[in-house]
Amino acid sequence: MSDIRTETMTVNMGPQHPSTHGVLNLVLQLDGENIVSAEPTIGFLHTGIEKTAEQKKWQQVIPLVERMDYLGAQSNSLAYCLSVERLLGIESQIPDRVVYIRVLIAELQRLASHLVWLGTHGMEIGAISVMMYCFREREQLLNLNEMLAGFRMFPSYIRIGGLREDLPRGFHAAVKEFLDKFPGKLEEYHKLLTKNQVWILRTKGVGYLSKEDTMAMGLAGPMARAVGIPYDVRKTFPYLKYQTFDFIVPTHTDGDVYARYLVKMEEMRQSVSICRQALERITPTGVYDCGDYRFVPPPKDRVYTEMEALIQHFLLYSQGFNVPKGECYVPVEGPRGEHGFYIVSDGTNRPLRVKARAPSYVACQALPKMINGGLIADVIAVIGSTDVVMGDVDR
Amino acid sequence: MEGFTPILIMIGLAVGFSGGNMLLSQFIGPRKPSPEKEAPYECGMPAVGDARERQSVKFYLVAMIFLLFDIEVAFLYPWAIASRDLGKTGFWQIVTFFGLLVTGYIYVWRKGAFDWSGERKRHG
Amino acid sequence: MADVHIPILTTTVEKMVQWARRSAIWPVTFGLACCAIEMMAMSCGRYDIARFGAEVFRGSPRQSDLMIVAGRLSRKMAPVLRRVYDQMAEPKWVISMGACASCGGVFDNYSIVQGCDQIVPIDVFVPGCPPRPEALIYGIVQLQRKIDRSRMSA
Amino acid sequence: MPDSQIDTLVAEALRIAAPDARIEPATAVDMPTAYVDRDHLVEVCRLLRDAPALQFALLADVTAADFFPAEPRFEVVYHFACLGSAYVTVPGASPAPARRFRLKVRISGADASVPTVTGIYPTANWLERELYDLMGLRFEGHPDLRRILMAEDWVGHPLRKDYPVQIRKDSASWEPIQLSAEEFAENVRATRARAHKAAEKR
Repeated sequence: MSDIRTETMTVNMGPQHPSTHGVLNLVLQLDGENIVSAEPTIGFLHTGIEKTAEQKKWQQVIPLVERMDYLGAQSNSLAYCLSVERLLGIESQIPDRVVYIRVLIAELQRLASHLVWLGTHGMEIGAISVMMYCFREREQLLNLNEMLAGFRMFPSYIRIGGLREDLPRGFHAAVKEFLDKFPGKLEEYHKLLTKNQVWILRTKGVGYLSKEDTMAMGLAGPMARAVGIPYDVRKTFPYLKYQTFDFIVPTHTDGDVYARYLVKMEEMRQSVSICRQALERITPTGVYDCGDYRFVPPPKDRVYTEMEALIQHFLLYSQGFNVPKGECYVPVEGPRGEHGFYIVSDGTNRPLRVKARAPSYVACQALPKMINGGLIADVIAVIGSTDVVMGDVDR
Repeated sequence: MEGFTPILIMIGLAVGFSGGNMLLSQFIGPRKPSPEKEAPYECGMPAVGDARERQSVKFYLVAMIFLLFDIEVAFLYPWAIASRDLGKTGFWQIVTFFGLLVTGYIYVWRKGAFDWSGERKRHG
Repeated sequence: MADVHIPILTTTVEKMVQWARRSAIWPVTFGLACCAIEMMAMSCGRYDIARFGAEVFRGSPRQSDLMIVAGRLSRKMAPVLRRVYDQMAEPKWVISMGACASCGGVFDNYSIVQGCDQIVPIDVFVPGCPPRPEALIYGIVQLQRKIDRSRMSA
Repeated sequence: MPDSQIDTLVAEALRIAAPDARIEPATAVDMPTAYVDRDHLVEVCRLLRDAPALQFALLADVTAADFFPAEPRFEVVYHFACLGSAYVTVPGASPAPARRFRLKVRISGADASVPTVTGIYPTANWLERELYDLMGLRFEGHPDLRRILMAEDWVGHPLRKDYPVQIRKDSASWEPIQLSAEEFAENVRATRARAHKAAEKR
């Protein structure tokens, strides 16, 4: 039966497709349902953010940068602010309270991003109810964002030199209530999916990427940890005092879609424990920025009364601040892997170059290796497991 | 003739409702054909391959096998209605009929006509 | 249909047809960027769009009659948007969701189409970056009100 | 370990291993940095990955910066990361200490071309294609150097400093839908001819 010469059929799994996680185009060569070859085409969401960022002042780039990887928005702005602060040399002046609040926000953002991944990944494979549950939890996380800065997805709460303002009243209680409830919900997802025969048949052994291929393709994140490379930026190159938090880096060895699912689910549990530890170290009110009024706006009441504060406030928002000449790349462990901003400054108040190291970009490049030979249904499972966000790929 | 009125009413309703809807949508629904609209939909991209490519024979085989067993089941309905007065002989007739077809089914299964998607790339 | 004096016929066919079109308006999944996540949040449990009949997000444009352009439209994607719009069955409506789809938003650069009304005719603009799910629901309800009033283009 | 001390360590190791490569360490706030000239780039990259003392397994990023009025105009930047015990590139060797390293190559605006490192780090394939697309840098030896983010028929390289941010050009919203009748007939004839040829071959 198999010696008959068959003609491959070319099909576009195109930009407008319910489960390509955005506008990714895969030109598939099909032999029946088997995929002979797949060639991804990207660029359908290219927004030229890096070119626009070169026209903005340093603190104006934060909203742009958050809209790159719109699921891990706060970890974007965190990575950008860490790089600029390292270049400015004010990293040591950031108080501990701000550091721990940033850790809390980054971990909550990781939870929100993983919930959207699990929801869409489950729905594409057929577990529609998982999407409803995941988005229900995510709404509470978005409520926390709204408490912080009144905006659901892009609160821009992390600024260069600290935070936008102090924590609102009742924030501690709301986060504690979410952290107490969430592990129970996590168990609910485990009950729904982990031993579900349909889920195992659709994901086990599918989209395998060997250890050497994973490292050769530059995948440094949950995809690498799922194949046995325990590399986590928070552990290997600690930033934001992550070395003082105790959490484990979940790894697996199978390297298929099911292993990536297990790794990310365990990551969510670890994030909850990090959030709990961070919450204990944060006092409800206190200092929220580095106090150096060249980079951080002075408090409002002093601006109204003191002349000097008014000048600082005016200078900051009219000219911005100059970053010393040089370059910097401080990566962060984003929801999708190592994520950082390579910043080049020529000493003026506008960046010369802002390049984002996008984990989804290299994951998208590795897609054909995982898809070839599988079935069409496996393509959907693989794209879901790589958690590709097209805003991050196309920038 | 009087025995058939319920059937006729049901058929009339069925045909009437579906026909009526199709007729109504002919007049109500706007119709603006354009070459872009008639072009094959491929996720927004211009169609790459053409639909009239040569398909592998294994799909035709699966279709034929399905047709065969579908009709086999269709024969079961009239038999089921008349099974009481067919009695013992009728039962044995249908059993031999099904026996023949089941042997054909096993033969086709062993020959591998059903795994038309090839071995799925599984790892580990 | 002439208005005969029998009360059941006073509701002209047009009002009934427009009511039917309005109350089951199926959007095609045309999520581009961050607004698509808010569109998904809108169709999930908390801001349930099923209450307004628009819950089913159809994959193919043949079976849908509303296109929500959710996200920033790049120049490379413009022909795709136009083709999907053309391939939608009449009667069809378009909601431009978010500032980027409506006027280019924060990205005034070489790669973003400054407003997707250069490509497809838009019925309702929803502001916001991304607009809250309630804002999008309000946009859809406005569109439904517009459909109610519009004539049945036979 | 203060950054300055790491500077000399990595640069020193490279200088010993690749004597004729002109490596000059540069100062940077976040990780040891070194310039290398264009001809020895591939050799140094292979060394960075395969030398037991270095073992930089991850090529995190290949990017470039355009210092337009200044000459040499472009700086191509490679970010490496050694993952320590997480991944050993040389089988059997003991893991090297986890650290980061940045390699930079200065190239002039006139012949903006750099040898490709796709042979050593396959992840550089798309990263270099993006640089070709947005910055206009050519990479010799790259398997298929074409535009990746912009449309195929795009003119100009947007991320260059002399490229305007906004080009007031109306966007092309129409593309030929499908093959024209002749193309379609031609395709059918071509596939049928291919089929006959294949049949005779067997």
